Amino acid sequence: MSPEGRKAKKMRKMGKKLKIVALLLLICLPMLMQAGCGARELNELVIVMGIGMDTDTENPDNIKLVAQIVLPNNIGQSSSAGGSSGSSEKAYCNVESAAENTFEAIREYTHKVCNKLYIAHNQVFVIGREVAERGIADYLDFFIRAKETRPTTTIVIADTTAAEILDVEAKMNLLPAINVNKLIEAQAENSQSREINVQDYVSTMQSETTSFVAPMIHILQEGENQFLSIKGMAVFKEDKMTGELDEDETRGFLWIKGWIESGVINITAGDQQVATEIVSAKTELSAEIKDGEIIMNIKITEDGVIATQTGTVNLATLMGIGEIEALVKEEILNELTLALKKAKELNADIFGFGEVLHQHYSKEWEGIREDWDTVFSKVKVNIEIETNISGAGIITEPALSEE
Amino acid sequence: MIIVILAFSAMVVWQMPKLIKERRWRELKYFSIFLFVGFVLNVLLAMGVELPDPTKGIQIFFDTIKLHY
Amino acid sequence: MNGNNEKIKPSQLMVLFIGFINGSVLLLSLVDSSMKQDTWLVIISGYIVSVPFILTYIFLSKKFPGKNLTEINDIIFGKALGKIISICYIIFFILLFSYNYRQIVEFYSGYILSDTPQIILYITIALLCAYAVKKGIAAIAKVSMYTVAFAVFVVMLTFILLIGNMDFSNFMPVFEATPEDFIHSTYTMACIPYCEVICFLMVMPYLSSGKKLGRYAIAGTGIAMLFFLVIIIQVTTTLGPSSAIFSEGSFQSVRLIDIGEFLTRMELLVALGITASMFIKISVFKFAAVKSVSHLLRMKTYTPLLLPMAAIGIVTALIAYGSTIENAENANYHIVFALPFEFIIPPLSLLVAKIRKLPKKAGESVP
Amino acid sequence: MFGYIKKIRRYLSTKNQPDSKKEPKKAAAKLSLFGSLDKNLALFKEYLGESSDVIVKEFRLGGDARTRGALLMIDGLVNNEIVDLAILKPLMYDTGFKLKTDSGALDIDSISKGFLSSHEVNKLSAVGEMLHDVLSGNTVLLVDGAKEALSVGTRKWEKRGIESPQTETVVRGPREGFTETLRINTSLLRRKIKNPNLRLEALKVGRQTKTDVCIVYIKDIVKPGLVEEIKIRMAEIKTDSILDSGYIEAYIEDAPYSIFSTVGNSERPDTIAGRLLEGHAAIIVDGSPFVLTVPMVFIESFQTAEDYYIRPYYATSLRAIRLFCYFITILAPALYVALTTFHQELIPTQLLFTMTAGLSGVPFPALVEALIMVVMFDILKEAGVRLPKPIGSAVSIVGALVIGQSAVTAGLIGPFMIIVVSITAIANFVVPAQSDSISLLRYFFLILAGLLGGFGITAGALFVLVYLVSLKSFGVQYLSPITPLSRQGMKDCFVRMPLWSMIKRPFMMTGKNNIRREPLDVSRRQKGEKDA
Repeated sequence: MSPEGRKAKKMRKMGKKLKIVALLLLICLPMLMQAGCGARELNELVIVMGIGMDTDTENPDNIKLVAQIVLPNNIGQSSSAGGSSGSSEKAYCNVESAAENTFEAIREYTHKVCNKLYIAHNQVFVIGREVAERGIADYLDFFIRAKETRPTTTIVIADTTAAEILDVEAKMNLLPAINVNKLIEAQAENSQSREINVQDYVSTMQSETTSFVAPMIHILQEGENQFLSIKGMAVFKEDKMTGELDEDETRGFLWIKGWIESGVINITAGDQQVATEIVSAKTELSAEIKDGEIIMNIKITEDGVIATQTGTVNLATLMGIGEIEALVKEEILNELTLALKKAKELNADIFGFGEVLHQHYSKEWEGIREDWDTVFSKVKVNIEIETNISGAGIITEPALSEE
Repeated sequence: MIIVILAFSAMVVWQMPKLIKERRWRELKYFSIFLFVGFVLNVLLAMGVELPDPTKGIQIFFDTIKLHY
Repeated sequence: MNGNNEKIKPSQLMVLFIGFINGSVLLLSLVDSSMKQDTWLVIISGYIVSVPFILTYIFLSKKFPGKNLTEINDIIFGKALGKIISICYIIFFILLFSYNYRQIVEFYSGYILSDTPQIILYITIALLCAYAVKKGIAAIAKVSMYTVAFAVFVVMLTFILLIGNMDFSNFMPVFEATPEDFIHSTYTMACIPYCEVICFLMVMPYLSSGKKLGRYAIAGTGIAMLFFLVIIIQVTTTLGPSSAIFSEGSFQSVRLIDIGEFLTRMELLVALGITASMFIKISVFKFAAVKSVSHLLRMKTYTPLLLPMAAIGIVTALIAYGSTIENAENANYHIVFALPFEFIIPPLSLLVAKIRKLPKKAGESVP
Repeated sequence: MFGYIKKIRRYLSTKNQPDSKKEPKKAAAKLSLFGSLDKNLALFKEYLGESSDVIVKEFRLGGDARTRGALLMIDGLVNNEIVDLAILKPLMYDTGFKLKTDSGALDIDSISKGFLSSHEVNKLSAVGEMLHDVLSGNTVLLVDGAKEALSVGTRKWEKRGIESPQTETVVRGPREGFTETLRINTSLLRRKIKNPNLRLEALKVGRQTKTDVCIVYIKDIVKPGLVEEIKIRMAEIKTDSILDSGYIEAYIEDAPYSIFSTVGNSERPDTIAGRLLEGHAAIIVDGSPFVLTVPMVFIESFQTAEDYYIRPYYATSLRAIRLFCYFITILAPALYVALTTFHQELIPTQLLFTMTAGLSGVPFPALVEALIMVVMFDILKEAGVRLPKPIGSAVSIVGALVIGQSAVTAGLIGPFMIIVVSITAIANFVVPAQSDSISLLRYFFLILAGLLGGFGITAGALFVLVYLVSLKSFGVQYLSPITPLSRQGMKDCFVRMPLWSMIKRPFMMTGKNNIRREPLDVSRRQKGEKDA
């Protein structure tokens, strides 16, 4: 066969082979498509924005899940209608289901909703008070294990039941779940509470001594409309809620943990009231064991700015500043002592002293670890605070001044 | 099951004619042996037959000589 | 068209080393669960333990230039024994590359495409690697340059984004693990990522020049170790003590990135990086397995064997290693199984080569 | 299955018998002329047939107007003034020249030397050459009694003037483009590179069309062994017709089955000159303004001529945009499908709501929706190109607007899909050199994304990468400056370093002297004059 002939034959041969393989592929393709490779269409998704956990009223040992499901079409209308509260269509609907454990409850939803819940976009876990008191570990376990939950979803403890929290209409954002989330993030401004997410929960649960702390959320009833407000923290022993910190105690707790970002400290200098704003704060926590006794030294450096002052005497003078700094130091000190007293009262190491000890004195730590509860109450704390005021706004003396 | 048959027939169509034309008998022989072994195993697997697990074999072997952690 | 006997330069071999070792990033969580915050120590000690063994591999290949593993076995241990050892190596390679099939498919079906039928993932990976091996080791070496670049980009990006969440006190109770645990983990680390480089003995004949080979090999493994260090630092600092309970630490820590509303969910990028590096690892293993089989059966080219080997690989992956839970526990057996291949036979063959003062100038195999 | 086995058995048993091929009509090339003019004319009539544009002009020549002569030419290919003035006039009117030498034989040389005033005259003996000359625009002079003929260069036909090239328009830089005539193209190159080393080697390809093909290279800069390789591959071309450089490309390229072209082409003389100076060789085909350059590297399709005329920072940003657009136009639809069907958690929450709201009415799954839109885009693109200019642009605008908008309102396609496809459409035209491989890759990735999501895209990308890495074009690796990582090459790859810093030629092209510029000492200028 002359060279062209053989080449032509090879071409035909190759062409034929390609045809056969193409034929086979064609048969495989629909097979693969039809085999349904885990593709889920966007409009089939049941997007869950917030999950609330309450005790089931009928039989108490069940768990009642409240899932806040987004109705995407209504988002279009109600937002364009200026978010007027009068719009009939709400952009979400809360669906409840009760069962033995969380996973069964989640699957229970398929009776009520057309598809499996999609919890990848879940913003917040709201846990009712009774569930918190009964212990949250076994309820959160499913969510930690599921691959869809984001580790950055926040955990909030409702002072009443989660269902009510998730029902409060929000003026600003359309969905209550997002509203709760944004509220917690805003807490950084006045440091009365702190955003705690699933990752924090998992890592605190890992260490035997530190006890878990989560922000509390309350409903304020003003006239006919309700508001959500985040104040104070709930303290957990193992995974059961044992106590609450109010604002000042929370502030003290945040000082020790070094989580203060900004906030207000008001003091009275003589007859004048002064409010200073915390610009930045740094905490160093270190532990020592001196002849068998555990001493935690906390060193806090804080710089602030004079936000406002009453009266006419200008305090933004050199001498005035010194006085204010002393008073601020005193105020921080009493916040700290409040927090430490409450922690000792609840016998819960919310500050992570155990961890600090573990890190520096790992050998002695073996001995202390078992009876940490008793040891914690005997822990001595010495506190060292250094404050400085670095400014007083754009005016050098109050408008109504004496001269 | 059908995927297995389809996949293996695609393999045959793709490789076999080339080997025959270039008269590489040795490669063709071993190709068909390995292909047959793969085919049989796959078919058994597709039919859900519980095949012996090689790692279990290794484990038992190492257990007997007590060398594992 | 199939330039699959193209030569590769030692610098390309180094990049291939990095790409190859980088592929076993998923195994870090194996060590992490037992060592918690001292994992970074184990990585370094694992590297130190593995360096002498890697040097023995290089020295072995330098002593017999241009010969791959099966040939070396034949020369040193004679025809009969050499054949048996080569067959054991082949089984070892097949088990390894199906173990890696298993790894990547478990990773995907566990984390991302959770309800895709696994057989489709297996088929795609098998075809992809078969195609890469058909194109020859030179093509894999060149592709590894791109995968390493992509992996570097991904690791750097996630590290920078996670600096906010890092709190370095998580390293603190240093060296808390029991010595016995420490040795066990170092051995696992040395055995799985580092000393799997034994399969490169099959790649040596494709090297264009042997000079500075030892230095390149050690540098390659060193850079891969740095990779692991960066990843482990990121994991231990962000996840703290909880890194032990997560089945895949490096992946979990990436999910913590939450900067602004936009840069929040990067884990697909990391998954793609991991897939690319594992692709390199699996194709090199497949190359080693197929090359040694074809060499043993004295076939001219190894291309026809590729697809059947892929099929056998899938089957072994499916039937072996039981379920995922068993998989983790199985690793202990896997290390012991790999012991002879990576740690006993190469030094032994060197010893025997010295005793019998091989290679004769003619380099012919002495029965 | 049985047919198959029978075929194999028959294949194995047949021996290779050479099938004889009927010997074609005796090749005209070897025939030589007869003595008498009438026989010669009859011979030509037999070959050229009665086509209307063949002119045979008989006249009497010589002072005593006794010997008969004939002119053979093709009307339209010939410059009539030259024929009349330079050939007919001297032969017919200038008397007083001796036609016959003293030995009585007819002296053709005296005519060519003495009387024909045109510079391009050569003596032909074989009929084949004469035929070729007549067909390519020369005039052949036959004299009664002479065994040879004279062919006079009188080519002149309507040519397209030199215009600015349509495909590679440039903001700054020369605006002349190649035309269909080979000689003009070679002259354009000669004007650009006035260097004796610029060599042109002519070839004739194609049994029927006999197209002139010219290989251009610079002697000591071209990659060693490249020109010989081209010649070997050219010799293998045994086809009837070569109508455009695309034919040649199909025959000489390295990977006939690949979707990536391994032979570069351009319409701009300055691009071709630039590549010649970098060690490439160019192939100019008569009748096609597209000149091929060989070997081609992948990064070449991202380098435009303009990159080298504008300042480096802007050029680098342009190149970055081109690379970015290349990936966008291939991966955008695939990523959209992968994100919406497999990895919904990667979509930011707010965007997810608007997307789901937009998609609420759409009946198709994302993959089918994407396929429809991509096919629609290809249809519009093809319609826009094929229709004459004024209508073409109208069609594409109407298509995009009306179809896009109504598809959304009718709820067939989600609004986001329209955005994704329009981005893909725009990005598609940023890298014109790769436009053929782009549209194929787009479908490839789209289907993979539809089946396996992110994993599918990675597998596809690795597959293409392995293929590209092992592709070679005339001995040079296709992903050249990156794969064998040459520091020199990297200066002009992702980043376009300033001209004066690119001292060496890309090393993969030339072995020997690859210094192309003296380094410029910029430091003195940056510090400013000492004394000022």
